Amino acid sequence: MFSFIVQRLMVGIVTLFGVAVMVFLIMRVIPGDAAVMLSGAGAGAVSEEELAQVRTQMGLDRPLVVQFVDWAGHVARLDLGTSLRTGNPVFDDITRRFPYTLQIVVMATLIAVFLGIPAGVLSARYAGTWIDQLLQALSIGGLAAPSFWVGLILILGLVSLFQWSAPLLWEPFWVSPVKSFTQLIWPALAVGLRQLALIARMTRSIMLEVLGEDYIRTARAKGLSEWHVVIRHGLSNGLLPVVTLIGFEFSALFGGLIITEAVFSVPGLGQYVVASILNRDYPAAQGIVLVLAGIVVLGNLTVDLIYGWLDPRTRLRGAET
Amino acid sequence: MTTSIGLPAAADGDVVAVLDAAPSRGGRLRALGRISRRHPLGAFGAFVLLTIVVVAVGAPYIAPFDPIEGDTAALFSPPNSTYWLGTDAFGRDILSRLIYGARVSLMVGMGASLLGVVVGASLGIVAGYRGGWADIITQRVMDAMFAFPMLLLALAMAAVLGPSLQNVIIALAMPIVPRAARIARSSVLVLKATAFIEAARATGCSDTRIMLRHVLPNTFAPLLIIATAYLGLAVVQEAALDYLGAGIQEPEPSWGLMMSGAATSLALVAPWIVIFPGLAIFLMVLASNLLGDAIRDLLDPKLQRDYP
Amino acid sequence: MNTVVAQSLLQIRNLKKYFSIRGGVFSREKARVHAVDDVSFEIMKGETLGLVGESGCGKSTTGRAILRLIEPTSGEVWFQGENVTKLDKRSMRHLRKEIQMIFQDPYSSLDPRMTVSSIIGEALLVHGLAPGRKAREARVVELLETVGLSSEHMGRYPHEFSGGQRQRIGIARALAVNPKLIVCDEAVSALDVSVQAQVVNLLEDLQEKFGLTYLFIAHDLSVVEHISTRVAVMYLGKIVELAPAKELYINPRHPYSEALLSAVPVPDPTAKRERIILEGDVPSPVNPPSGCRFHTRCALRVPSCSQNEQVLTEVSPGHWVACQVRTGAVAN
Amino acid sequence: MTISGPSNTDAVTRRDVLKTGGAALAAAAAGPQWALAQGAPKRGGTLRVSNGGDPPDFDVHQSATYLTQFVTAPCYSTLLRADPNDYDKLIPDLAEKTDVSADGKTVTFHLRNGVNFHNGTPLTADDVIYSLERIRKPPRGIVSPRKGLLGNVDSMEARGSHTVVVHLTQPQPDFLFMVSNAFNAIMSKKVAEPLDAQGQGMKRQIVGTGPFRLTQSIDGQIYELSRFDGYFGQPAYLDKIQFFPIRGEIERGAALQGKRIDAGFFFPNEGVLQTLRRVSGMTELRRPTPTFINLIPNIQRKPFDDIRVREALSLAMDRESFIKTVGPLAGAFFHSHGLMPPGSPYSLSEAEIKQFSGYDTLPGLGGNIAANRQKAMALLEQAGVPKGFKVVILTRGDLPAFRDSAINLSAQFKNIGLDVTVDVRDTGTFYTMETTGNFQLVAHSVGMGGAVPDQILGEGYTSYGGRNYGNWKDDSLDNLFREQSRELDPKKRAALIKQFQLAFLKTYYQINLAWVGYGAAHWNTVKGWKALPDIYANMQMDKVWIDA
Repeated sequence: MFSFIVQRLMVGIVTLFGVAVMVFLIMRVIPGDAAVMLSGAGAGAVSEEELAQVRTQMGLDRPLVVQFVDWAGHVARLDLGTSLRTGNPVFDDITRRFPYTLQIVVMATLIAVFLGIPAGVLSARYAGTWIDQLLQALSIGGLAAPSFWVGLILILGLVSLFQWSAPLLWEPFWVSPVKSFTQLIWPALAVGLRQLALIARMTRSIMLEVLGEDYIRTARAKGLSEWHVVIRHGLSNGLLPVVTLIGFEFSALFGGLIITEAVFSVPGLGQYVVASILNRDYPAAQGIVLVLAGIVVLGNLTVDLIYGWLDPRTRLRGAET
Repeated sequence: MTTSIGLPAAADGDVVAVLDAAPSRGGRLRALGRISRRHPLGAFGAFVLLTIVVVAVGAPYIAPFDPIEGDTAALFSPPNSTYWLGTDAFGRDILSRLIYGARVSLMVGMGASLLGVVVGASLGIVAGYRGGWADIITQRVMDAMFAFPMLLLALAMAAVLGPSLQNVIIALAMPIVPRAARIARSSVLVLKATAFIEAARATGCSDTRIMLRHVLPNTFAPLLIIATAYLGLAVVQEAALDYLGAGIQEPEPSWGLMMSGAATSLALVAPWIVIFPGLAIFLMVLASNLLGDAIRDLLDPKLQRDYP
Repeated sequence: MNTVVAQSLLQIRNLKKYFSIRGGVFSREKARVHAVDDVSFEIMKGETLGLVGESGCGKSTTGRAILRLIEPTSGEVWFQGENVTKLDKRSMRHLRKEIQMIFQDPYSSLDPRMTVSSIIGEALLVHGLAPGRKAREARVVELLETVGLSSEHMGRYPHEFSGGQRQRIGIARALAVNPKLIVCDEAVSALDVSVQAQVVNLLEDLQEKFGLTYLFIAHDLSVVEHISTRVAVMYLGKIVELAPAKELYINPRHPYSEALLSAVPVPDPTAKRERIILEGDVPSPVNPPSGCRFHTRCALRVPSCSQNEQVLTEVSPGHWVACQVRTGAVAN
Repeated sequence: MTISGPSNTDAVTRRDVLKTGGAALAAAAAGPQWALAQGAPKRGGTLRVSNGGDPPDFDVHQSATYLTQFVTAPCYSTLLRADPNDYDKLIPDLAEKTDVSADGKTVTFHLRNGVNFHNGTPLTADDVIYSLERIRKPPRGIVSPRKGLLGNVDSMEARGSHTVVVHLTQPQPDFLFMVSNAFNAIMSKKVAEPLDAQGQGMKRQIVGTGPFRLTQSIDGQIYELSRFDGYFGQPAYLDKIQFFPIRGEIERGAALQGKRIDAGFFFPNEGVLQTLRRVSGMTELRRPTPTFINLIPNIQRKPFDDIRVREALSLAMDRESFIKTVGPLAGAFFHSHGLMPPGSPYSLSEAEIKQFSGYDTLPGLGGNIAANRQKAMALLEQAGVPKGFKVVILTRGDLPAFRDSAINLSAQFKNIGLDVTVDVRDTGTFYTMETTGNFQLVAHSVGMGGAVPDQILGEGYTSYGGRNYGNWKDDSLDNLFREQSRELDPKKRAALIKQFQLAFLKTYYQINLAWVGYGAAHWNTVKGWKALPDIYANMQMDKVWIDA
């Protein structure tokens, strides 16, 4: 097991290296550079000579390979550099914004799990009835609605019905949990809807499959109540793929939040990464993409581990090939 | 193991299902009728998509107004008898823009998902079939693309390429590539171990022939499923790109564009500007998901057993 | 039955195939499966060589290595004076016209997305035989009829056929290129007993008709007995006995062959054969026993069996055994 | 509810330049004073405002955005400042007395005594000279987009610790306006110099002499200023000013409506303002600003090197319709005759502007757009531009003044048979393409930090000005500009300015479309703040109080 983890981590590091190369190259290929953006872009009277000086100052005039090696070297020492835009260490910027994003992700996941799994179970339990059909229609709808559109509609509704407006100061969770919860519930809902639908659908189909298995028949034959059978025997055995889905979606959520954060103007990672790319803030954009990719890699690893833990059959997967 | 991140449909297991699902040539038409009776939702999805295609193709004949030239006397008109769905900030008829926008959204959706799936599947099939270093390198590159947040990858690509329609399609296809590659590769690994691939080799088929004639047709179904699923996703992502200002160019009407830019800041005074394009996207994604579901059900022998 | 065959068609020399088990952080080789471990034999033109052994003994691997469906670790395969193991991809594809294979599982060895006509026609197509669509179709019909199917089956898909019919399609596919050698890899194992006989008979008829040579791989001696000229018995990657079929059935010398043979039902109920039950399980091919690989389960074993590697020794003309006890090299 | 709406273009007071030429500004004894009939000011309270985004950084000299300027303005002082009651007038700020020599070539600033920076160090002439030099000739690694403001400065010297003498290369009646531009903050030499040497500049800190000092800054959340007790003038009424970077206009409007903020300083969008206008107790302001939207053809690219093509573009424009559609989206409601902003004393007459192609479609001038377009097509044909010629209008996606102008233009140009597409790029790409000449047409919105001719004409319409994206070269125009700039006689100068405008308009190097007005809104509880046409002026907020 240990060597499996180590092996997966190594693969993860290789992956991250690939991401690093990609984001580095992409940022350099995008027209317009940090010097232009940070020199009062559009003011018009900034000469090419001044820009060249700024580039030298930022080290942007060095060969790309040198810049990459320099950056990668710092990243290896967990130093993501200094944001060209905010002047703060990128790491600090990220850690300050990360809690909001994480909280939305966690809340969205909780909403999805606590509504999605029961909905799926209910759907499976009453498969074929109107309850099932209604829930299925809702979940297909939930999948189809673009999350930022849901966000916009939510805002529209909130504003016109409750005179709601986006909070000015987003309280961190540890300062005021209740306030923070009420502030972030809307974006969490907007992004969580999709996860909810996914989980409900997945739970339903797995439950249907599991409920057809022999041991469920046995349980039924023993005269246990239907709900007992569904929950104790069905759900607990069908949880594995749902866990996988949650794990994968959890990490995919981080990327998907970008747009929802923009809609709700949450000061999370999403806004930061978009602003960094648009402002050609190389260290920031590179750093945050790397962090987001790291989350995806870790998420996948966690899923693998949970999988191995829940299902011993997969434990030796690494040794097969 | 599930490889369908962020996807409602498509799992590796489908490959096995496909092996038993080849319809005979004669009964196809009859089968179509049977299928739509068994999968009314799938038929509905196909119908909606088809309608969108028809509307898109016939846009100049169907649209009541010019989608670009606005009526300056009717800015922000709420839905009324002239402008059924109202007008936007430039006095442009929303219905007409939706009708013309179907072209862009369809092209983006189909283009991106097809391109992404074709490129991804080719990479996945070749890598999976060949194995060795090519496979390892492809896998690592795909992993890196995979770990790159989907929207950011598209955003960055759009910024690199510039925002023309074809570039947006390329940008949106990028995140689909690794996903399609993964699914194709895992299908190929399953297939590779099957006897009929070995038989083809024993027969003397070249690798290219085996990949094209034996591997591809047998991975086709899962790929078709993910293609329908990503069609919807690409449409949504295009809207998101537009929202972030890196998508389709004005005045070209695209559904995503209609929900972003000036539109959103006016949503409070003129909510119809935002609501209708969103509904259109919703409908299209819904349709493609339903169709994907139906295809999936059709190809799953387990479910077929339930319908004798 | 021909007992003397002048011409050697295929020679296998010191064939080895090890599979690596990799694991750990750097995918190091952790262990090896000794699937085929130093096997040599030859097949004469026109004969049928039966290759038997329990599953996992390496017989299928041997068959696949001949066609280079898997690459041997070492050793040589000579076919008509050509070293098959040295051929490049292109020549290898060409050689596949000469050597064909019939697979064990008639369900999975046919591409479910292709019609019977394209499955059989594919071999013709890739080797440029019967050029033109019409000619190809005519040839496919001919082949179908040869194996007992008819032209109306051409447009159908494999799943529309029964197991026996599918195996006939597989045979037709192998025949399509007029091969000299056909490797029948457990060609009838997956079929019902009644169907087995039909297919075996078909194979025999075809052999006669087209002068084919077979390497007939099976785990069941009874099938092999019927069709083979000579039989080789494999145990854990090695050939332990090689003899003319009749000779082997009458007078098996290796204790493992004896045990295998004792499990074969005898058509004559009066003839009584003592059933030998082997003790223990087949050892793991990852760590095969030292010396004679069979010694862990052998009733005749002596202490030196676990040390001495056994070599095939000719005990009577054409009858080779790898057992120091039976060949008299050591005292029982 | 006070409205200074789109139609009310006369709200700008007439500029009286005569006051500045060769005269001395009288010292006001106890700092700036003006009467605002809003009751007795109250001390205390926090003003919560939003202006639409995070300041990229705090170095106002290096910046070109209101996002930076609005947050830093209360913390800095300038030599002179705009009179909130009379935009055409300057009143003393750091310079308690200003002398201009009779030949107009020497300007002497007598600095106030006892002025301290936020870090406690006293202000001296060295700080002023360092700051102005920093703008005029920035140190290595520092960029200065407004070098042109001080382009006429020949040299500067300190006479004693509190006197700064500026020598000009030629007389310049507008010089005091140029030097007092709201962006030309006086920074501490001691603080800035070492940071400049490192190339960092003043991006991360604000050390000024203004009435407020920066006490908290969280990127994406809040920028908090607190009253600076060591301020040299009358202490500010407010305890605190909190800036919230609410990006979306709708969200900003909603926050204002929900009383989560007291004022919103940047509302270009009419839709949001419309909503706010309905709220009682809200003061909504919209005023024209010296911000123009011009169509800029790339003179270096065929066929736009041909004046007939440029004239055709001007003819194709229905300016009234442009104002009607882009107005509500980008605030581009306003129009003016000629190159100077609405309400300028130098504006051309109706008859004068009408002689230029296409300008007769400005509101009220009764132009015939159909006839204009016929003429435009004829011109295109003469110039050999084929029908269906492909034209790309470059624009940026983040600002409505750019994006929505381009969209409107594209629709209008289709009427003269051009095949127009809009190329929406993100800001960085847009500027790179624009400054490297990689475009055909651009609809560029330019916000000026002042409305004097030297600023508007110098930056916007000279070959060497910062806004010459179309890359033309015209010595006679440049000379004409220099001539008006040094003319001390107001009458003669006015004639030269008119002459310059007429000469420029004839070239169609740039085609004026509209002027932008920016809206602001605040609850009536906010007192003592007056919005000036120059959105950057009077943002020090020291006289603002909350009447809760």
